[in-house]
Amino acid sequence: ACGSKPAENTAGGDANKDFKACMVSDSGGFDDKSFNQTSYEGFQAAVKAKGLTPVKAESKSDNDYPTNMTAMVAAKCNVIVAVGFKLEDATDKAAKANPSIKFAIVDSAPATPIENVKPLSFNTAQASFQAGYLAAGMSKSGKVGTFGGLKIPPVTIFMDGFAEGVRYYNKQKSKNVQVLGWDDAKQAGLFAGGFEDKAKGQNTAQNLITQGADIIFPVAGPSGLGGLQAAKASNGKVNAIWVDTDGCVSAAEYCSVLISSVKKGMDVAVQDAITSVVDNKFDNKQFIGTLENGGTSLAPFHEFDSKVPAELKTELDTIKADLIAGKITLESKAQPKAS
Amino acid sequence: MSIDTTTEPAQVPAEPQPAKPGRRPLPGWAVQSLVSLSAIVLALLVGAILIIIGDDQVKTAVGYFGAAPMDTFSAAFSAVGDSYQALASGALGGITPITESLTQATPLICGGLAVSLAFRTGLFNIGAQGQLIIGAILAAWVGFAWHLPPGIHLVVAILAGLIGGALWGGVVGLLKARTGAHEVIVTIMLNYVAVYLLQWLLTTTTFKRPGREDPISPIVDANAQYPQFGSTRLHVGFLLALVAAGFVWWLLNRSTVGFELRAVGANADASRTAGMSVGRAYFVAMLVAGALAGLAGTQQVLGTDLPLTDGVAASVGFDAITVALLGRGTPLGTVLAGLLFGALNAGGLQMQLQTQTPLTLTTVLQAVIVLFVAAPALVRSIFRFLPKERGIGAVLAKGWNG
Amino acid sequence: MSSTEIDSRAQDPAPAPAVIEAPAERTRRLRVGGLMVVFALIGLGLAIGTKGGKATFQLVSGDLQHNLVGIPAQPVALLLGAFGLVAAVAYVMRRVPTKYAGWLAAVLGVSFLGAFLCWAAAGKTFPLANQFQGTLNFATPLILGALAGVLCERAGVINIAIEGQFLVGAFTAAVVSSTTGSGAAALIAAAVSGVLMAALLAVFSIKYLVNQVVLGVVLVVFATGITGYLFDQFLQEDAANLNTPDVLSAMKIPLLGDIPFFGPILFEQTVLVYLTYIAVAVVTFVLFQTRWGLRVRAVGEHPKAADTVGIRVKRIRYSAVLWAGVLAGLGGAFFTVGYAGSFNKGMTAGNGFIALAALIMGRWNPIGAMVAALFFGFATQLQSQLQIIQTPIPGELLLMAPYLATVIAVAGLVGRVRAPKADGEPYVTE
Amino acid sequence: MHLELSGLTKSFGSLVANDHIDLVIEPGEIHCLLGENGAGKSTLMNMLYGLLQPDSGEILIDGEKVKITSPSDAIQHGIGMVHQHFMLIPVFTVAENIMLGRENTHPGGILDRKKADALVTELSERYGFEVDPEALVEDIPVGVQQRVEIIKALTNDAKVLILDEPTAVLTPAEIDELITVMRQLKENGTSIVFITHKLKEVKAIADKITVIRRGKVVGQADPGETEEGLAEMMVGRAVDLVVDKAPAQPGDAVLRISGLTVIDERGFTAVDNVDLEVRSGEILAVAGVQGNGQTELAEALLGLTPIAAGSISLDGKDLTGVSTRERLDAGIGYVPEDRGHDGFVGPFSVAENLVLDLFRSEPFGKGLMLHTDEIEKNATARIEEFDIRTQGADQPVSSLSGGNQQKVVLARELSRPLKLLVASQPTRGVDVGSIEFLHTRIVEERDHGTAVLIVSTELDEIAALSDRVAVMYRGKVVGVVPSDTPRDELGLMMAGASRTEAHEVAIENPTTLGTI
Ligand SMILES: Nc1ncnc2c1ncn2[C@@H]1O[C@H](COP(=O)(O)OP(=O)(O)OP(=O)(O)O)[C@@H](O)[C@H]1O
Ligand SMILES: Nc1ncnc2c1ncn2[C@@H]1O[C@H](COP(=O)(O)OP(=O)(O)OP(=O)(O)O)[C@@H](O)[C@H]1O
Ligand SMILES: [Mg+2]
Ligand SMILES: [Mg+2]
Repeated sequence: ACGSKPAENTAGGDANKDFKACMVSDSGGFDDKSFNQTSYEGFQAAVKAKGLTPVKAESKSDNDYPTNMTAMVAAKCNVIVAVGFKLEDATDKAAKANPSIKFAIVDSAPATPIENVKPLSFNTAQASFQAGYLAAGMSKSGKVGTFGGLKIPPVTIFMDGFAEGVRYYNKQKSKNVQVLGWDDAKQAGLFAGGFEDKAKGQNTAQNLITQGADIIFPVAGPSGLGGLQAAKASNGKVNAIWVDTDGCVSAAEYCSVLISSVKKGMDVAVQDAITSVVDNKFDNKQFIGTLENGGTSLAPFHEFDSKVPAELKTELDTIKADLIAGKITLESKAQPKAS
Repeated sequence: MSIDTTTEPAQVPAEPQPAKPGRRPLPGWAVQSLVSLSAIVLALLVGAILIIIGDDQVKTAVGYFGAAPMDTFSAAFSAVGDSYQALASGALGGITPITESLTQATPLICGGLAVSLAFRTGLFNIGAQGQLIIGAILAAWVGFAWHLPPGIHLVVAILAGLIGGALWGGVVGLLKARTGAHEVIVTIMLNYVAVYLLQWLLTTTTFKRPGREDPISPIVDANAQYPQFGSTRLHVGFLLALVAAGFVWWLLNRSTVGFELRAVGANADASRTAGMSVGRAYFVAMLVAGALAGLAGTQQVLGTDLPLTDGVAASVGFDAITVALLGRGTPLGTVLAGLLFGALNAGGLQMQLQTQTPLTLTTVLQAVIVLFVAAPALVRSIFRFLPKERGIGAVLAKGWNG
Repeated sequence: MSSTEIDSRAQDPAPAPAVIEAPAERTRRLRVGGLMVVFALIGLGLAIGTKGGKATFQLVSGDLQHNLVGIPAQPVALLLGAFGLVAAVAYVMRRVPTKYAGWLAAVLGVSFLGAFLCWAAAGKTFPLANQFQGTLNFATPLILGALAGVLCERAGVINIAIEGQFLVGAFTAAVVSSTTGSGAAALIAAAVSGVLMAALLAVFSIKYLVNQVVLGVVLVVFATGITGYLFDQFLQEDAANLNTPDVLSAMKIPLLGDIPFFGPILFEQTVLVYLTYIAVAVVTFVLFQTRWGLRVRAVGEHPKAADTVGIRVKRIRYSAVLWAGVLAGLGGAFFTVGYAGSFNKGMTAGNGFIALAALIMGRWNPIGAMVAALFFGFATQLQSQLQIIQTPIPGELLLMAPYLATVIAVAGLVGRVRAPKADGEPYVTE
Repeated sequence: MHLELSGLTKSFGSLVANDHIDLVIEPGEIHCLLGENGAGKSTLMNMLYGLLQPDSGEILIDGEKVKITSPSDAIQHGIGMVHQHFMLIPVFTVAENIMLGRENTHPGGILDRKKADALVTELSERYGFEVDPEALVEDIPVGVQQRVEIIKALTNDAKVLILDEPTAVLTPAEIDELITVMRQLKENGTSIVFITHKLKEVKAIADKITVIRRGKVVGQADPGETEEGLAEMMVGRAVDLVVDKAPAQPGDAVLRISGLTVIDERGFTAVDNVDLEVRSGEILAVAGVQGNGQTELAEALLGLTPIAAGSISLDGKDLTGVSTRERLDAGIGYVPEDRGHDGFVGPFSVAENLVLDLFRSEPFGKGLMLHTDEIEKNATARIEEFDIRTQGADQPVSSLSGGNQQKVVLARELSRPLKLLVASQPTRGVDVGSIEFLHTRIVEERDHGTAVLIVSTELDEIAALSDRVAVMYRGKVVGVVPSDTPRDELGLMMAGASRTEAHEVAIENPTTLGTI
């Protein structure tokens, strides 16, 4: 490999080079195939678009949050984005101590609003509702399945929406599609017990498949990828719907079994939040990602575009409109409350 | 208090060795310091290689190596230099870094003591993680659900943590004493049970933060928090860790109970013959070890503004094993090893911040340091100038049979 | 009476079997028996609480409409419960010759499980075939890891590093499969990487006399760090080329695969699972029937004795640890190419430590380790299935169940275990 | 084979264990090596067998210089060795132990177990041993284990056979058998190096005797030399082989055992309904072949082994079911049979081991506090009193020689007021000089009015110490006899004969050692 030395790359926009944009992950790390990763993508997009100086800090454990937050403040960041509800305490503390720095926090909202903290929340139950409806419409066996990593609201909100979507489908069509793995009334269901063990996730999905589910909705990060693997291994009998990101992009190897994904628009929200600070338009109003503002959405069907009946697509659009218009209301308690 | 991390494990005292007269130009501890120092140097070399192969600028420069070979080397040098400079400044470069290092070291020391104490009794305590979790659960609960006057609240919360850890450790000792159940299996399994217990509790209204659905507890009352030193994150828990180390030293070397524990650890049959109760020793050792791990748990929830979450134990319980081993099972050694690891953790965060070096590098560094410190013969075969150490470092656990 | 007669008696002072039970034996009987009675009563209690109607069991994985057997849940549960109670009581009362007492425990185990399943599945369908299938899936890497441990520890080298070997094997298999597209190459590479980790274990413990417990723990940390670092720096950036392994495909073995019930479960698997069966058989055979195995066990029990008969102790230990590396590396490969595809950080999620527990629970015996691994796999799979069919048992408790079950089994049934005598002791010669 | 060791030297650190040792072993001779504990006998033989490498000096076989760097070299040169500490693998069968290292195999390295069994059977028949090839070594008595060791050494067709203290665990009859085998081998031209502390055996079989002291050859002796003469050469001073002891003046029974039954872990009756009494001021010796229940009897007395039936009382106080600690506190002193295993904590210092069962009570401890200065003081006194050869009270006991380790154990037990001393094999493997000292101390203890129970397989020891002898066989006490009972008679009782039977047979068939 004897190329020539590349010229110094100064072409990119570095209009705001002395503006420091900073991000702290939670203990899942930026490679969690989930909210850290997606948020980070939005962060990168903002940095690129505005020519900012990026500083990122991954947390290996809960112990690292205060340390990383302090380090960010010390690094003279202009805006600090914290990812995950576990960082809330550290964020609130840093924000109160440093009123000149702007903060944004993903998936959490301080109990009482803080002047310089913008909470970014997402009502993914809405898009999950669509996903449930879609799954019910696509299921041949009349059974769809879901499982989570841990029984925590950021996970169960998806499962709630999904289950409600299926129920709505049954009501509309007088069908009886069953949801395996989650009973939203009892708030009880199937969990892999963590987010790391992919093999366990796969086996968990396999158990749903054995019970007859032909569409799997795994909400378990890397462990959930095992669910996609289980679908892939079924050779077309079973398909899946991914969460957080568009699975056809973030886990492209599984695109062939992905009907769609429930996108949680953390990337856009984070990007917007950072941009607003650069542009001096920051406010501390809680952002709630909804179908309406695109903060959550159903991803394109990609390879399933031709397989999803046009009628179903139309119905999904109607549902979206109804949800936005408030004609359909969701019950999930995990939905973010506007503060 | 200033600490030179690089020489820390040096002062780890050797276990009593049969004194063999002979020409020895250097005292044993000096030889050990040199070996430990060399081990750290070697580990940093290994780390440097990893930094170089992972560095983007180096990767780019290698791409046109033929055109400008020096670029590769200068990129490599600057990558390594920048990283290690960041590491050092993050660990020791001023009051804040040093207090950060000490804060990080605090639970590692207590956890390490929990493992060490069990080791000296012939038990391999893989369960510090679980013991810590239970300790943290109880301490946090007392901390936020009870409301007591200043001082008393903290003491009660600490006691709750100690009791929680002691319970979880004691079960292991009890099962081992009564049924012979191997502590390695039981501690591994109880770690998982503790994690799931914690996850479950965090979904209950008792533990959930009011107004929140997330699995996160309230932060403990101010009354239940360890007082902090000035504006730093360093808290009184650190002093407690040192006190705990002193206590373990006293227990092992100056108390009748410790005499019994050590005897059982070194030769259970002879101890039994001498009228000691081996089962009781196992129970007591695990009870105290659990309490020490529980103390580490209190430091997590009462010390550093952390609420109770499913990640409250971080990986302290497992790092504690490495710390104990690096400290050769002695209290002083454990403290020094804990400080070294704390410094590496704090420095690693800074290194990531400044040079984007992943935190996993710190993990590799820690492993390689322990590996070399444990193999003085290897270090010596690389650095030929090192004098010969008498005897090989103390052997902690001889095997599964105690 | 002649002197020779007396002499021949002196040669064999082995006393006659006792009529009275040894106190230790009695304690054990009461402990195990007590536990058995408790379980029998729980089984009976569940049987009484069983809802009416049928419990349906699916015998062949696949469409849930077919291959079903329905049984009247409560009567069968009651029957099994009563059966278990009889077995437990017979055990406690010493109503069966000691030789067969183990069978009573087995009878109780099976009837308890049967009653439990009737209770859980009353009015529902329980996929029985899938239960065994999942058991095998969970157990496969555990078996390979535990076998690796057996080989090492039988030779006198403690192996706590199984988790580390798993991680490295999983990582290597994923990368090699992604770059070459060959499953065989991936398995070979995983085995080789397992051997490399094993070589670290061997050199540091055998040559540099590092305390083996220290070493094992450190190697796990090292493997976590190194695979994590390489993942961060390379796989993460170029996942498409480096982290898209092909999963091995299942191959049905003719004839064997057609055996009813167990055929499809056991003999429609990937080559890695077949390698696991072979490994159990081969390790058992080699360890107990071959020259090398005899020597391995000898150096693990009493290396000096082996040395005095001319055996190269260190050489045998090296070979055992390195062969063990092959098994552990393959066990790691299961997590990527063997089952779940792409690699992610820390994906072995403590399975190596469970394998370690299985090895100890199985008393350092390949078959025992396999049984322990299957036990754990069974419990894990059962909790997952029960979460789906929804029983009154809270899900959180179910998640803990496999671990609690292991503690109960170890404390109640396994009791004291004895490692190879020289396990963990380096052999030093002048 | 003509074997010559020339100028062999070996040091461990600053200790010169072998100092320019020259030794010639002629074909077909039985060459005895004598020396105190730690004189360097085993070290010398280990160098010959390739387990240790000499610092200097050479080994010549049939005049040719050879290098022996490992046991396999030694085996190839026709050297076989029975080691002082058993080199058997307890969990292996006899056949497995014997085939280990020279396994017959089918193709593919699969063990040919039939051949191994046949070999064991053949050899045991040739030498008149009876050994079951399928038995697990840990299940067979020590005497039989020793035979397995010997068979192991013989299977190599060794030209030189080294026997390092093989008789420590054998009965007189078994020793006799071994002597016969040695003679048989000698006739076939095998040379034998024989190490033992028992002078009677030396006199019975040696062709040549070499005495080693402190790592140097101090001279050769003639088999005709008296035992006292040999002992003096070994120790370097006159040794009293007979303990001067006044007749016992027994008082009341201190220890009462009745109906004691112990079932071992394998479910066998180890101690079978034993009744015994030991009175204050007397020494009762329990004689018997190892593995006939003495160990379990002693352990049951201390509460280390649970008993299935019977009762134990000390001074009228019932001790049945009481913990070991309470028994020790009640005034029992205990010297266990296997000192390394049960007697001391190897890594602990001499000082700590000297208070291993005393550290809880004053002056060494009070409540939780340990008084280390008192422990040091005690150590200084005991080291002085018992002449323990150590570099200091903080030296780990594991680095002391066997005789000195034994002194530590005995010093500890005798340093507190006792009602009963139970001592198992108090002088096993200990040299004559130390034996003399240890015996004297035990007799002194008796004279202070302590009841003493000695378990020993050593008839010399029993003769020297005991006031009465109880002989055990298969867990039963076959008889309690006076201490002057002839050794052949005791030997027969140890093989299960009743006293009268033994008396008759002993007169008809005297053994080699019995007549010396
Ligand atoms: N491996 C070793 N390391 C250090 N010193 C040793 C070692 N082996 C033996 N010695 C020392 O060498 C000396 C000779 O020991 P050796 O075993 O040869 O004695 P021995 O004559 O066989 O004694 P015994 O009659 O007790 O068997 C002793 O002082 C012993 O402490
Ligand atoms: N590492 C060591 N350092 C110092 N001395 C040692 C060491 N290893 C062994 N020895 C000494 O070597 C001698 C010979 O060892 P060996 O195992 O033969 O014991 P021994 O004295 O013969 O004991 P016994 O009488 O119980 O058979 C012992 O005296 C022991 O104390
Ligand atoms: Mg010797
Ligand atoms: Mg000896």
